[in-house]
Amino acid sequence: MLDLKNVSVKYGNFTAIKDINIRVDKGEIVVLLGANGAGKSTTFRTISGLKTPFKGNVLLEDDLIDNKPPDKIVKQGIVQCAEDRKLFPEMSVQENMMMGAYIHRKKKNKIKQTLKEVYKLFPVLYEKRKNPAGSLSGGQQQMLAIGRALMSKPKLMLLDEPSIGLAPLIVEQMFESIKQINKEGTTILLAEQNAHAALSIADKGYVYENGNIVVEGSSKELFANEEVRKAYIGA
Amino acid sequence: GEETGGDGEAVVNIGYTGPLSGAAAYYGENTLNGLKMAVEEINEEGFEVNGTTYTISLETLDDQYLPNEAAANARRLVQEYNTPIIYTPHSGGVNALQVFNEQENFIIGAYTSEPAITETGNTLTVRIPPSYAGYVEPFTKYMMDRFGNKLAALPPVTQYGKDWAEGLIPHWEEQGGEVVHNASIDFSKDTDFFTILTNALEKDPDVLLIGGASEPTAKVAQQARELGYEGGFMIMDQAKLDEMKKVMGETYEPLEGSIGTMPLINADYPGTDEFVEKYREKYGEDPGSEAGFHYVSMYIFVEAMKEAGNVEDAKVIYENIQAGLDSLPEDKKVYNIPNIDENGGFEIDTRIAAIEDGEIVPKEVE
Amino acid sequence: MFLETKRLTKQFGGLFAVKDVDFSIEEGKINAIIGPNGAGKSTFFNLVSGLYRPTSGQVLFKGKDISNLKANKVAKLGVARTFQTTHLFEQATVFDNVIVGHRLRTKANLFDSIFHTKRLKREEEQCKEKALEVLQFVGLEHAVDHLVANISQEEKKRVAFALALATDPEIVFLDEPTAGINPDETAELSELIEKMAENGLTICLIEHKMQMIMNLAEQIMVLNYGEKIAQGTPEEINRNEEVIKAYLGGSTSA
Amino acid sequence: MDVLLQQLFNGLTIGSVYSLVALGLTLVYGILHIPNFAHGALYMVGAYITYTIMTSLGLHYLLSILTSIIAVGMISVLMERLVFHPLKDSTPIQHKVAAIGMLLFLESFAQLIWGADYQQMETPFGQVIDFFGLTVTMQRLIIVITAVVAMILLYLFLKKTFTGATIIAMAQNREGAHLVGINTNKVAMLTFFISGVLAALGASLTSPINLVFPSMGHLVILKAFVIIIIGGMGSIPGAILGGYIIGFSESIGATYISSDYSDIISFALLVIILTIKPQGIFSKGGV
Amino acid sequence: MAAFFNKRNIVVGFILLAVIFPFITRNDYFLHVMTLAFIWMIAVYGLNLLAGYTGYLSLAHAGFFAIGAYAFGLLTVKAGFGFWPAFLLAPIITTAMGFLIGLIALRTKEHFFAIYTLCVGYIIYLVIDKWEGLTGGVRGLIGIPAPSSIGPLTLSTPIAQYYFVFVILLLVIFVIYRIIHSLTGRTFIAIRNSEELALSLGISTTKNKLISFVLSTFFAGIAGVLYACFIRFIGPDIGNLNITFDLLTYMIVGGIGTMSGPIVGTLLIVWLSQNLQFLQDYRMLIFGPLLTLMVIFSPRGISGLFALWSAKRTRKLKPKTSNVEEQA
Ligand SMILES: Nc1ncnc2c1ncn2[C@@H]1O[C@H](COP(=O)(O)OP(=O)(O)OP(=O)(O)O)[C@@H](O)[C@H]1O
Ligand SMILES: Nc1ncnc2c1ncn2[C@@H]1O[C@H](COP(=O)(O)OP(=O)(O)OP(=O)(O)O)[C@@H](O)[C@H]1O
Ligand SMILES: CC(C)C[C@H](N)C(=O)O
Ligand SMILES: [Mg+2]
Ligand SMILES: [Mg+2]
Repeated sequence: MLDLKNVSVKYGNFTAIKDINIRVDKGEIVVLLGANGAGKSTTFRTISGLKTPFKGNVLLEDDLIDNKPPDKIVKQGIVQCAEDRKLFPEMSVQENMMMGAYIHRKKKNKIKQTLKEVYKLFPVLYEKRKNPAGSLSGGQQQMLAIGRALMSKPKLMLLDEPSIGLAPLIVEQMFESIKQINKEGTTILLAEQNAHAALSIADKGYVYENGNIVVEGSSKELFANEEVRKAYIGA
Repeated sequence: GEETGGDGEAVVNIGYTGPLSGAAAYYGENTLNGLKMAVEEINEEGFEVNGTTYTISLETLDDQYLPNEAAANARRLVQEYNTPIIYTPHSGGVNALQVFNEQENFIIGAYTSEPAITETGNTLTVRIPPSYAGYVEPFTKYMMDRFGNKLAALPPVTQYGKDWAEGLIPHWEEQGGEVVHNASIDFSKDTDFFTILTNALEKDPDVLLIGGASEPTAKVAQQARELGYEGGFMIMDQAKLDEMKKVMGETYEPLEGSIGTMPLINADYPGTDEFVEKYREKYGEDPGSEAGFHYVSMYIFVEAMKEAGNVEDAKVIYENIQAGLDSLPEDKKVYNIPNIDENGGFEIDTRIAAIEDGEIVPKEVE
Repeated sequence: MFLETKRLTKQFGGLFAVKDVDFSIEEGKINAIIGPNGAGKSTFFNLVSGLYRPTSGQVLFKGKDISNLKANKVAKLGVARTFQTTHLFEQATVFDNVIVGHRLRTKANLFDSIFHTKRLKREEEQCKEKALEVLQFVGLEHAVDHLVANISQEEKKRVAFALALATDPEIVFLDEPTAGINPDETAELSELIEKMAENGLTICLIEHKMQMIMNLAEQIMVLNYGEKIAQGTPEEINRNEEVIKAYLGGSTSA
Repeated sequence: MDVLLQQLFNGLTIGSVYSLVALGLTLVYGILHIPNFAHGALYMVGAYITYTIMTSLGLHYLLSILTSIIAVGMISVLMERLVFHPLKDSTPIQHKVAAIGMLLFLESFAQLIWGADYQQMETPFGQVIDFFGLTVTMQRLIIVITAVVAMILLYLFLKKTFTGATIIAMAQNREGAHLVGINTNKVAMLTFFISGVLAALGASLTSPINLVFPSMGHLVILKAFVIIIIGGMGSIPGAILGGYIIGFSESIGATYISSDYSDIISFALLVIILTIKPQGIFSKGGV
Repeated sequence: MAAFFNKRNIVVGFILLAVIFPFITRNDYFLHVMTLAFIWMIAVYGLNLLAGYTGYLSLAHAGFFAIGAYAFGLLTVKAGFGFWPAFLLAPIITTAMGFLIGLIALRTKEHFFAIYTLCVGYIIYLVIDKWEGLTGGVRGLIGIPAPSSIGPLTLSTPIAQYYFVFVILLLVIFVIYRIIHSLTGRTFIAIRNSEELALSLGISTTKNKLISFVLSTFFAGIAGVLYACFIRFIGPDIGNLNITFDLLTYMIVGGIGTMSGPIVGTLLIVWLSQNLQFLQDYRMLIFGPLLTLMVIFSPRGISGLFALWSAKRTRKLKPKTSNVEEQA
């Protein structure tokens, strides 16, 4: 479904990712692991069209997307839930959600339907639907960010460290939700520091180091890999 | 200002600095149009001084109605083009030029009705239009007779406007009038005159003193009428009744009871008709008095140069202006100017007009 | 206590970015602050270094209340800091960037500048020497004349250190000094931090890199939603249930 | 008492115009963080275009306004594309200087095309209505009503439509807007378009009560800046409220303080406000 | 080629050219224009110190220029001061006003600062315009004395005045150069770079910003005084926003934050305007877009372009340490 072929990305003179190859198949959950600054978010930004690769190609269902603007990419069904959430702080929760459905704005009924579904997934959001997004707690904001992304009914959802700043209980719920969303047909590419939890729900993973992918394999393989265990899972 | 052109003809440079951009540009252009027309006519044949035939080259610079710019321009005109005469159509510019015109030896062709400029003792200033001092009396009399003695003064915030009001007010009060309101209007800053007019009309005046460029002055009058004002307008000489009429929608009706200067097109000096006709043909519109005055003054200066036998020395030319006036051909007399007074002001019989029953009616001046 | 905060609180609108934090830093040691993103760590730094005024509570430096001093006054007392995002002057050389770091120890004023007085010359010399000294200390002597725009991420971090050191501080606050730096270079920067401590400086740093923190820090404070949830040695923190739950991760034991 | 009432109405008229102009300015500032000094020039161009269409094509006043606001909207969009878009990663000083450059250009351009003289714009709504001593001309009534309607429409557009919401969304988080699939270039252009429309509308409405000339935008734009700072830069209700505050304080100030100093009043107001609150009164804390 | 254009040669060349200019020029008018250009340069240097080196764009600059001119005018014309006492006192008055205004204005930042100063500038203009009792309002001030002689040196001829202004300009440039290339200048640049960082480095940003602001008003004041005694007639319009915009144009075209920018920009634009007199009313048709294009394509102005060019040249020879004035 999604293919990154020999992608390199630069910030000025600094190469943040080098010659990366990633493949995500339909229906999968794929996880990106790696330390801070390894290049995970950069990969996401590149897929979303916020950055243009300096080298290499990004393909969505054999369609070249690396030179398309972000809005076109969203229309093609890739939506990102960014690391720092990027919510609209002064708009209400519901308005944020509606903006998430921007690309479907003509289909009012369908939006209502999706909205219901998302509220079912995150009931807190329903309770808070009239509050400005900026007033939510970190965890709630994270849910809102995911909820907003879901509103566009993506084929492929990019989740950049969704567990950041969340209490463990919520983290568990979150991973449950991700599994749920995936079951309902959305392919997921996930970046996580919480490697254990992430690998538990993922089909396969890639491990980043300094902008390179150093290890890749199925979740089982990664769990089994001594280095990966030591560096990211501990013990 | 003597230069020998390619074909053996000599050239006299005459300078002009006035507003060619900014809020007063239209006014500036009108003054310049008069000069240009005269120069073109004169250059057809050239004029002879001491056996040499001269043509005129008009050097113009923009000063945006700013005195300091006028001063800078004048320096440039003298130093670069050696102009014995420099025109400027605003009193601020005249004041600024008077600082150094004697030292640099050039005549100021002062197109301003400000009487003060001829009272400073400057020996090289020629005031072209009549001083507004001449309007104070007849205007006051007409207004008091027709409307009453409560005056609200709303002059424009130019030096000219303020001085005008200050010249009028003492006379008005001497005649038993009362000034119920006095505030100036800034045409370049106020978007709407209602506020200022509401305050003026609150005092229930019989007469409003207004003036400045014709178009905004007309707007002030119009809005005063909208606010229910029924008294008369005393219109300072810069604004022209005929130009105001255009803004009013080609009617004098809202200006009923106004008194102001006689529009040039309605005047009957010997050269007026011919001038108006030529001007219409050339510029496609009616000439205002500024065009007329500039036109005639250019001829006067040329006559003065001929009489003086000199095209360079401002002092000598200046001394011969009276002679020039005397030898001015009848058909160039767009205005009738018999004399120049000892301070350098042209003595012109002031013609004023009032609007009565929607018509321009000439008024006598004693 | 060397530097101490008492019930330190900072509110942004309704949000408590830092709430009732009591923390004390021991002289000559390496202290660390950890916690999830948005926990209030940088805000805490901003409070201590005088960039923000606390909503309530106090900051004491060597017994003196500095809570309401402006940042420049705080710096003069010997408190230096780096920022999470380095703002260096990209188009100038490393050397030119660092020179101004010692400005606070000089007295030359406008008069001196215009008349090129002896004092100015002496102090300029002093600033230059200082700059060279600290650049040497952080291991950048080779890059003194390079444009900042042309040096690596890691070198930029070192320049930021050098700037802080040029102020002649007694305590240095480092906000994520190794963010975006690879493990090898991180190790080198850790060494530099240790070297600073060995030279008698007190250090307080924010980091997300647990391995590094655990090796480096002698004392750790954990913030969560603005509140201090734990404080102690690395071992203690590692065992602390609440910390594991809030930050280190419930299911994994680091 | 009558004067007070009349002056309140005068303040309402002029305040409506100020609000319209300030709205466009604040919209652009809110989204793109550009203090568009050229906005006053758009105002002036708007008046000239309406005037030209009326006189040369003989179109009805209202139709001319319609054409003019679209044309100025386009010019505004062009300005975004050619000037501000290439500068999107530049420093604030560069934005300001670029905007000033455009201002100087447009003014000079207007003089080249239309001359420096005053132009008179006719209005079919010259009727004077007198209610109990209060003088209201039809034109002024139209100014107030149109301004209020335009503001309500803008409010509804921003609040109730998806396209409008994108403008607000982008003002709050540019990248966030990207991520939900909004074409931020389009939104920037749309914003500039609306801003141009509002400027041209304000100018076309006031021109019949005054005149059209190249420097007509100067003071209006300065005051619009005062307004959006008072109202909080980027705040829509702030701009509307600020417009009326300035409108009223001018007309009342001219009556009870001094008409010579009425212009100073609004600037002094600003200086006082910024002296007390350097971030403006309606701004939220923080940086 | 590049070696020939080293800094010292350029400076010496500039001074020499300026010194012999009166002997090569065709007429007094050019001398007049040049003298005026020098006066503008002084004001632009002031603006550049604040906007270019400290990062604060003041749009009240013409206001301070006018304060200087009016202070001088009023002292000589109305208060009966002699030329020299007034010449010294007027910049001091301007600076005092600058100090008071700076205290308040500098509480704001970026756009707020620009707009705040825009309004302050406008208020200054309005006050001069309306306070007729003091300033003469629209009538302006007439009869301001020309520079009086210093001992045997008379300053009444255009050439003498030209040299007089030129000497003051050189002094100003020298002072600015000293400031920029000293600890004070580094401090300003640090503030422009990042106020937060500067603060945490122990720099009192409040004090230094104020110093920079006050200095900039001081130079505006000197320029105003020179203008007043050179033109000898002043009106409120010298405080108008247009003048600020002109100064801004000179600075941006020449190169903001560069030592040579004010000279290059002012000379270029002033002489260009002289030669574009035929389209004088439409000058801005060219200068407006020029300003905008400059900002888009060469944010450092002509001096920046030149620096880039010569840096490219010299890089081939040896790696060069940057100069403060060529920094971003
Ligand atoms: N806008 C930027 N400009 C310059 N460098 C950047 C920028 N954004 C990221 N980088 C650098 O690119 C590298 C990769 O960053 P990235 O954000 O992709 O890492 P990450 O793996 O997502 O880390 P984290 O776990 O902290 O989110 C880092 O070294 C970072 O410093
Ligand atoms: N100037 C400010 N105005 C309003 N809120 C702020 C401000 N600065 C910080 N905050 C908020 O305060 C909280 C704490 O922020 P802070 O930057 O201190 O977090 P942090 O612990 O440093 O996080 P990180 O690890 O991501 O750097 C966050 O919710 C942040 O959004
Ligand atoms: C009526 C005109 C002769 C007056 C001229 N506008 C002036 O400023 O003096
Ligand atoms: Mg990341
Ligand atoms: Mg932080």
